[in-house]
Amino acid sequence: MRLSAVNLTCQRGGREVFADVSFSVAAGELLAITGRNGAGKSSLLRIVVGLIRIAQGRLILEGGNPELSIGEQAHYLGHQDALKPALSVDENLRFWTGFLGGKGADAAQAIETVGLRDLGDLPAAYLSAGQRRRLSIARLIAVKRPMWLLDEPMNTLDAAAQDRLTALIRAHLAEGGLVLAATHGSLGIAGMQQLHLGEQDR
Amino acid sequence: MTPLGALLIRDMRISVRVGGGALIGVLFFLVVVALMPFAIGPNLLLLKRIGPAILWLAALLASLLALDRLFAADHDDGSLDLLLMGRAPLELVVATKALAHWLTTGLPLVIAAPVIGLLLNLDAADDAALVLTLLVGTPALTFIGMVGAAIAVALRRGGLLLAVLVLPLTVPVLIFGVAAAQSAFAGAAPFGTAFTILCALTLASLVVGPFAAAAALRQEIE
Amino acid sequence: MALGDLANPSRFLAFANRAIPWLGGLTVIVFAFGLNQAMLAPNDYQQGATVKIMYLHVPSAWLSMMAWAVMTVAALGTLVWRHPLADVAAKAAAPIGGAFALLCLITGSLWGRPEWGTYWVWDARLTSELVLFLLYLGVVALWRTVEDPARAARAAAILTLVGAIDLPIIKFSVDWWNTLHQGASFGLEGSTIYPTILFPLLIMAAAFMLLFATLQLAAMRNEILRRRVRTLRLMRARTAS
Amino acid sequence: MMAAIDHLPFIVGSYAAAFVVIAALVAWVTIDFRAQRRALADLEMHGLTRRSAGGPAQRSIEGAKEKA
Repeated sequence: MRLSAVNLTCQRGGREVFADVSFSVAAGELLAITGRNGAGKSSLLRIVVGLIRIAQGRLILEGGNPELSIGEQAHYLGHQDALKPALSVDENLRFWTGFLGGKGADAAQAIETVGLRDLGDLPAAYLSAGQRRRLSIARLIAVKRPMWLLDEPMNTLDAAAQDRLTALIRAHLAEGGLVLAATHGSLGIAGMQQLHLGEQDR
Repeated sequence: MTPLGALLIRDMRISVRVGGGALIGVLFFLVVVALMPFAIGPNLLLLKRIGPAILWLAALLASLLALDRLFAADHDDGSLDLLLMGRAPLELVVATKALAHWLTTGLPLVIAAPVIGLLLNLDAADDAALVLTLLVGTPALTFIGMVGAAIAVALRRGGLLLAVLVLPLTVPVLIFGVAAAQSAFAGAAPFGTAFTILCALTLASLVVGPFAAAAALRQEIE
Repeated sequence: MALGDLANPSRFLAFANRAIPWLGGLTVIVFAFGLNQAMLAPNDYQQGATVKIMYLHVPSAWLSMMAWAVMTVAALGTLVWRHPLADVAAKAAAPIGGAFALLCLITGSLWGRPEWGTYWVWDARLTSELVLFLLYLGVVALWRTVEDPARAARAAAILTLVGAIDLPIIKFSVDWWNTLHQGASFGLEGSTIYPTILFPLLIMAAAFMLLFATLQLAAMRNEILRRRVRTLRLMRARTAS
Repeated sequence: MMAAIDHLPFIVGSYAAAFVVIAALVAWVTIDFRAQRRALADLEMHGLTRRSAGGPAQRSIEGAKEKA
């Protein structure tokens, strides 16, 4: 599996966010997208999953399921956690697992992996920001999808949870997954590709 | 569990939990109907004559005012992005959300209508006709209103805009819903004709609504 | 923060645990006596046997108003003294008061049906009761909409106080509106109340009062427990890694 | 006497309605009480395994503090 972008240009509200961005990521590889605020890191991820229309350029996925769009084969972890405060931790994850086509047993396993098993019956409203983030990460494990698109995944996580996420990303890569991550800091993963957005001449 | 089944259960669950507002629509319906006689006067014959019209107007307002959070809530917490990325067609996703909304907001109105009809001196036959028209007509209101909810999804004053956008579109439903409900006792127009047209309007909205709403969401999400 | 305030919910819980069975038992006994008296009471010469509905209708009406009074006092407790028990009392009273208002409306229309030939006329008293019922539903809806109990309590307290000021005005307006439209001047209180009818009525009123007290205590106990559950759950989420 | 028979359904209906409303209130209070007690027992179980220090008395005071 290989995901490539050729001369992608993104426009939002008539303003050009970035232009002529190209990259190529193969199975088992991680692409770290860096750049200052507003350089278009989030926009690039949203273009890839199909939430923003491509202004110019192309996205090519080789070796995926040709009947599905890229977004349908990818997990997107955005800034927001997509959790409903009125539902319990279990109910939240079970819903996304069911909606994204996974099995209930995997949801239970995923809750365990992110260390929220004890809180399963609590409403999501009671969780701290870090706990909410972990619950949202559990979605990535509960349903298998080959591509992970992570927007500042380490935000709000404490050191232990960051280590755990790094391990999860490593495991995903080892299984032949493919990761695109917008990030400020290091993800602690060796051999990652880097894509720097904006002001490349400076 | 199928993706759409999971979505239906989740949406219904949220609306009956604290902060969900499943019953606020019925409460609004009741308050509006109860206020009418203060403006019109307590003349029972008059109330009986215009009762179906009052109940239909109240049901229209109640089902539309509750709609503004239909997509906005999912937009605000990022759920909408993921709903758009699911493998289920977006048209079916929005139709499922509208169905869940109707089951928790529209159906209670239909169930409450005969009791509230008592306040306006409707008798059993009027009540039956009214319930039937509401049962058939309120899904049309939800599915037409859903388009407005999708268009106003990212706007701050979405609720008001929704009403302004959608109320004119509901004119045909209101005309034939009230006509069918009133013809049951006034004999103005045959019940069958108006009721058949009402059914046709509902079927049309069930088809058009999801496509329009899905298209609007795809535009708005950017 | 006074020590008494801290201990109060716990002490109240102990008191409620002991009081509820006794109050419940007493309620049943007084109800049995009241119902017995009501059945034995003579019929009204004008209204016939339907006057027996009065033994339910009038106490429900009294209680529906009393519950708002309880909520008003509790609202002052919430806003002025910030007493947690006041929040609890206000929240517990709303659905109970609403239920009694509903009962008053149901019995009122069943009583009116033989007189008026229809279940509902926009009679001044019934209409005021209907508005009161709607206000109760609004308060209950407000409690159900705000998750944080302290915030919900303050919002509900303000609504309750405004309602308490507005209720007499509503009553006055509805009376005025009703006399303006000459049509519906029936009124349920046609006959003078004789002692033979008054005595069972007072017993039934006492029974309803006891019922309210029991339900109120039990609902407050539930609410205290519910808040404790909430607090413990929040703590659990906080202490978990 | 004729009147009494005529209106009997309304009288019976009123008393039945009163019974239903009161029964519903009692059921609500009872079921809610059971649910809250079960939730508390659940939490005690969790709490005792993790924080053996604070007994029930300690917790109830914290509960009150949260409310105040």
